[in-house]
Amino acid sequence: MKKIAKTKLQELWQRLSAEGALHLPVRSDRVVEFVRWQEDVSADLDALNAFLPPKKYFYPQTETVLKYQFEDTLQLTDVSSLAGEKTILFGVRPCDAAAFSLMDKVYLGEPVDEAYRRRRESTVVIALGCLEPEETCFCLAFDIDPGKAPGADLLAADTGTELVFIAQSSKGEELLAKLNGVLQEATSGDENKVKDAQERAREKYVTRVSVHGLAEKLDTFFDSVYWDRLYRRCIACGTCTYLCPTCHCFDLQEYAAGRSGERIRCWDACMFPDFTQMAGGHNPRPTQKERVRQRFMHKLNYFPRQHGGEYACVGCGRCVRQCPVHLDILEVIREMGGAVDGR
Amino acid sequence: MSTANGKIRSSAAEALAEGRVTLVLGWRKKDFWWQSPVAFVESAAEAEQLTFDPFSVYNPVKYLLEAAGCHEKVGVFVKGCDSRGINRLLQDKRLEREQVLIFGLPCSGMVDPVKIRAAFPAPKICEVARDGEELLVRLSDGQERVQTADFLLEKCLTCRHPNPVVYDRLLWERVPVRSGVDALRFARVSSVAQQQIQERYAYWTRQFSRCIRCFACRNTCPACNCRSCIFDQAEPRWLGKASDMSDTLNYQITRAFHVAGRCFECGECERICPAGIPLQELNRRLIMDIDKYFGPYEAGLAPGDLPPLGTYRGEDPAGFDES
Amino acid sequence: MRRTGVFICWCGSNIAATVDIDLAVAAAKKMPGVVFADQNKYTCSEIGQEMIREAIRTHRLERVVVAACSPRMHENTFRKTVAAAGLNPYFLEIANIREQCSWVHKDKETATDKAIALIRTAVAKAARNEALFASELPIERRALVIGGGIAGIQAALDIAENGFVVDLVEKEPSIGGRMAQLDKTFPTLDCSACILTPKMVEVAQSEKITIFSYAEVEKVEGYVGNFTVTVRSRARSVDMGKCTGCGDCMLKCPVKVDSEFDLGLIKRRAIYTPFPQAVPNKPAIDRENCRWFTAGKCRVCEKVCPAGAIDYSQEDELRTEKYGAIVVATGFDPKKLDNYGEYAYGKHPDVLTSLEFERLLNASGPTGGKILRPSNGRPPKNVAFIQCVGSRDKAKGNPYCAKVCCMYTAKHAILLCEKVPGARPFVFYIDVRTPGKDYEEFYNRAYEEFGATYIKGNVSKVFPDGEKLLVRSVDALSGALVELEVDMVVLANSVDARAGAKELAQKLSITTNAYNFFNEAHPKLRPVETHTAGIFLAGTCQGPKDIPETVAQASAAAVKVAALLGKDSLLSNPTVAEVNEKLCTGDMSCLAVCPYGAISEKMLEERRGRETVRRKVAEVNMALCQGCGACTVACRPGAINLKGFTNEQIMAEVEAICL
Amino acid sequence: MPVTREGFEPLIVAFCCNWCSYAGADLAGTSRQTYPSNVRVIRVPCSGRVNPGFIIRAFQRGADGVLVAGCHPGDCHYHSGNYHARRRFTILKQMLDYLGIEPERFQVRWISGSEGAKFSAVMNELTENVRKLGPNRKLRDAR
Repeated sequence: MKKIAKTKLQELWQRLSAEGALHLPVRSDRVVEFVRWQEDVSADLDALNAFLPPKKYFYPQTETVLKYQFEDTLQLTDVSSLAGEKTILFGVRPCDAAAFSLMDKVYLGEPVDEAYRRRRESTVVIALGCLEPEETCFCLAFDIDPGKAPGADLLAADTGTELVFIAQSSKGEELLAKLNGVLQEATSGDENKVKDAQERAREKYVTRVSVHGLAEKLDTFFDSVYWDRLYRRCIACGTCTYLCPTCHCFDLQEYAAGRSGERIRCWDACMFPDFTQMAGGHNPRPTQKERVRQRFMHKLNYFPRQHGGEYACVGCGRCVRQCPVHLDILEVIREMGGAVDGR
Repeated sequence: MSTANGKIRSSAAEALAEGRVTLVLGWRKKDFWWQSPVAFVESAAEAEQLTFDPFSVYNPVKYLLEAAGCHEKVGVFVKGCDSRGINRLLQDKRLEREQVLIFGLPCSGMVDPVKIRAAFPAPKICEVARDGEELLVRLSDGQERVQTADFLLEKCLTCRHPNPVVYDRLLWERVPVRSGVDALRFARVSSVAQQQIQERYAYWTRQFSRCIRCFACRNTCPACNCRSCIFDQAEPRWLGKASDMSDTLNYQITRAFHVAGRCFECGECERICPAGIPLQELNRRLIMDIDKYFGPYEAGLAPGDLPPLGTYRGEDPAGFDES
Repeated sequence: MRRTGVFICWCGSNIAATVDIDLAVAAAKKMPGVVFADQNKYTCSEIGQEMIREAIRTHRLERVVVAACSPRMHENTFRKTVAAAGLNPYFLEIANIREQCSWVHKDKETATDKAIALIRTAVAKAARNEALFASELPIERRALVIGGGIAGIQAALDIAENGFVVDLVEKEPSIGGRMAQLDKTFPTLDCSACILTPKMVEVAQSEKITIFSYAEVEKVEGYVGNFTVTVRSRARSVDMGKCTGCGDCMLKCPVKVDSEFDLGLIKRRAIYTPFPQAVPNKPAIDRENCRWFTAGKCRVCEKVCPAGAIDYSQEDELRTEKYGAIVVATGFDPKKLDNYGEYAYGKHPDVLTSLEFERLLNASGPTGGKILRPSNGRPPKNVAFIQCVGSRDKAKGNPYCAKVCCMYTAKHAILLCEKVPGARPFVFYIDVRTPGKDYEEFYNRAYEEFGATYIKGNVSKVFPDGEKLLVRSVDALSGALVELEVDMVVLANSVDARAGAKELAQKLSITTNAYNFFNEAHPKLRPVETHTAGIFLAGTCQGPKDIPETVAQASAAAVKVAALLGKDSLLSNPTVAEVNEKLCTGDMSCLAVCPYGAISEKMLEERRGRETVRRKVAEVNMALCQGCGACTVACRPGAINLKGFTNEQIMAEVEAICL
Repeated sequence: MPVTREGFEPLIVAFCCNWCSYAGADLAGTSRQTYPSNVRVIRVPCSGRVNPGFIIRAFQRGADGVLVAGCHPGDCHYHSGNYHARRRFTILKQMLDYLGIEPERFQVRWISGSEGAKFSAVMNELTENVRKLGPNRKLRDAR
């Protein structure tokens, strides 16, 4: 366990960036987003939700998966084996860190996605514990402790004036060991401060909804008339899915240029009408109703059914805040009978 | 605002009870103080949930595209900006005037939750309500009064038509146009336009670098009312799915071009953009050019005429070297 | 992928000297879809074409790309070639590697590179070419001629001569037009009426021609071979069936108004024929001036009419008829001189326009053919003729030359000298323009034989000076100030397009130039056609011209009409717009930009779930569509496409050309 | 791409209307009015047929300059296609400029069928101007 005064963070960034490409949350224009650190950039450690979740580092919005060329014969280049630059991701919030574990279930389960695995393994995730919740935070509903991030390689706990670093994996320990010159040894007093901060944070956070037994309840919810009314407000944009740290659907596109080309994988959203559009013209989800239902059923029923009961939601609240028409998962969970406290 | 709510509830209830309409589009309150999404009200009883508060900002007009197909006649509450959206749909032949019963709501501006949050600790805010010229901010530990004008959405500060331009009934007195609107309207555009070309490029690519192609800007826009958008078509693929700057520029240029002369400045594209891209600046730049080259034109005012890019004059000047 | 064959032409050395053909053939063989590529010295030769046909058969080619000269040169040739081998002619694409490559580039390496790119582009487009079929359209074997002047008369006679039925619509109560107002014609000085009236009579007597006088075109719909035209015949208040044309009514009518035909130099009655030789020679009541219609009393004409032909209750009659072709021959208006106060026109009675002077010359004109000063009824001695009044005048008139003034002024000078012994014509001119058979000679006669004085110079002002008129000018050749005392001034006022030409153009969907003269389809090669198929032009409605030119153009238009009406059917251009109803929003942006009125709304019924719903979509009339493609860009969702130049094809070309 | 010898050789894509500008390009050929081989022509029926999407795609795929050429105003074979084009491209060009994309890369010219010399002159001028600007990297896709 080591620590650093918040006033000395520039030194830390300097040091970390020597160990790999350092990315951290930065405020620019109207939003906070994860960007690569440079000399003149200062991190925003107050904002909870970066506009895009850090899933983009393992699962980029657009990536080339294959290159091909026809000369006399077809030549293929598998570019996934090239993925994975040494990266340090600082400031990942516990909810987003928890989302990595969910994403791992998809991309590191069989068949393993090679590019994802390489990126995941070459990245050190430094989580940053939360102190004060945003009004839209509901991580507690999914048993995510706002002060802890067990899946991260390192946890940076905010004790007010200092950040205390706790290694949680061998990758984390390795990195921590390299930061000796910059970080100070933490004391047992610091350990207590961390515990206190985590406790206080936990008290400030509200669960908002309960998802207990929700997946089971939804087994028979597919044909509910609830969906007939819910979807009407949806404008079929991709805000909720693209901003969601756990949404992970993609589309494969060919980019042909004469006798050569690339195959590209890019994010896709189940809210888009063409998401399930088939070449022959048939669309198994013909209206927005089916699409909206798919999104919530996937998060709250299909995913937990496939992955040991874990919901595909971490309560980050991005969709609650950003959905242009306020059609958010809080409302859906509550309507399905999962309410404990609204405000 | 309670009298306003009374008026909209009774108007909606009456129209539904009398069978003049079978659906009314308005707004209702949701969990958070800043959430007033569009409500679909189908009975007089449901009309009780309707509300018009400082956050009833979303334009309900876009929903008419589908609603008008399923209902004989739809009631709709519109602010000034929303009402121009109705004219947009009328001009685009996407709606017939007799398909809608329009309740006009003169609007002195909607409130920006971001500005409220900047002034008050968000978790403590319980309600923000209008009280004359002031906003009453009710907090978990007390309440405060602030000047509404300081907390308005940016788009409302440049609104030239706060009063509905098309309606069957106006629910209350007209409100004055904010002073200084015309000076503000193109201020952001002009400041960018005055930069050097490389700076402009840097500025826009920085903005667009955040575009995640969620299409919220398109989908919320009443001017984007095609049955099938070209961006969604596979052959030819007008827009690559890859999210790189080239295709993001392609998307943004084409989107702006398709609403050129048709954008009625509701500013919803910019307001709801999750990436905070100043889209209204681009739209307004096109409006400036249309005014300059083809004569002053405001969309969404006269549904009977042709939009500027649907017509021409022989003596039009060209925005390029015609030699 | 389509099995594509590429045929690269040397065009002798025209291409082969600049483009490395072997390299291009090798490159073509590697292009997507290409299964055959070869070269030929002259692909357009029979040997070259046979190579294509043979390759189509042996290599089962589905698309053919010919890399050779411009498609404007041989596209049709090769379309026929591929069609002869059983392919749809529109499966052919041309790569223009001569006009747009070998002839404009010198460096062989880069030219070859570009030729390959152009071939690649054509191959990419061809892969997306679809079979297109021309459809057959029926033809209505009846022609409409709008305007009954010499142009309309000649066109109607020639069309009738070819055996087709013609309706001739004339705005005035009689046909005859401007030529009927003229006294003599240059350069032969034969009497205008003497050569015109027989033709007018011939029209009246033709079994094939129906005259609709006092009538105007109200509405035009349809397309080549199938126009539907509504003509409004104005209420004449005279029953044409009963009227014998005796003229008693015109003698007794108490109302006198300025005669349009005689330009107000004399009066006519409210019931009138424009001139004695009118065809039809039956009067019309000018209701705006008739006492019965304006004051509710009189009815003198009714009382005196021996045939009982007066019918005050007549109403305008609308008649709708189908036509296969239309000739527009609506003529011109002499320029109004409101802007030319400096010439004292309207201020002094002895300042006349040339057409007014023409009426003075005419035996049936106001003076019985004597040239007399309107001010005092005495013959003038010195007469100034001012040229280019409102012509070649960018400042306040027409920038163009009115073409006929120099010649008719020479005529006026000659006739003045002939009719008024001792009279002296003075002609103020900018340039004297006399191109035309016997024209220069005629002009020479004016000053050599008749002593007309030609002064090069603009007249700055005409001052009334007691009984006389003072003309002030500068002799541009000597620089000397000229001040001339004359008895009469004749202004050669310019030729304007007929009032209402713009509105008629809109009805007909034809275009006008900036001065409202109708546009021909091509100034050189399609001088009598308009851009709208089936509508032709004759005479001065297209631009200033003299009588021989007018008659020649009228006959030309008639031949075009006859050629069209003589066909069994028309083949439509298959490269027309097409609506993808699935994508169509129905906002009709396409309709707004269509110059041909080829797009209309259509209600579509379609199943949505269990319901049948109706929605509006656009529909293209293939016969009206000319294939410009403006609609395809106006259509935001890309629902309307242009066959032969589809979005898919052009996008493929763009991508291939940039490789 | 055209063969690069020394320095940068721009690629110019020219959309030419069939009736005027394509004929003008042919006439340039017939009268041997040379211009750089950097220019490649796509034939369209009318300047009013040119979708801004085609222009953007050309830039995306590597064009360094794009020209739309049509009949002179008033001379459109289809009455009004070039008038619509003029409005559309006025807007497009201003927008490119506003976004910081060199507007000089996109040109609209009116070239009649009798203006072979003009076609050639415009192509020489455009190629030279774009060569000076350097390669289009702003709209070009990275692939």
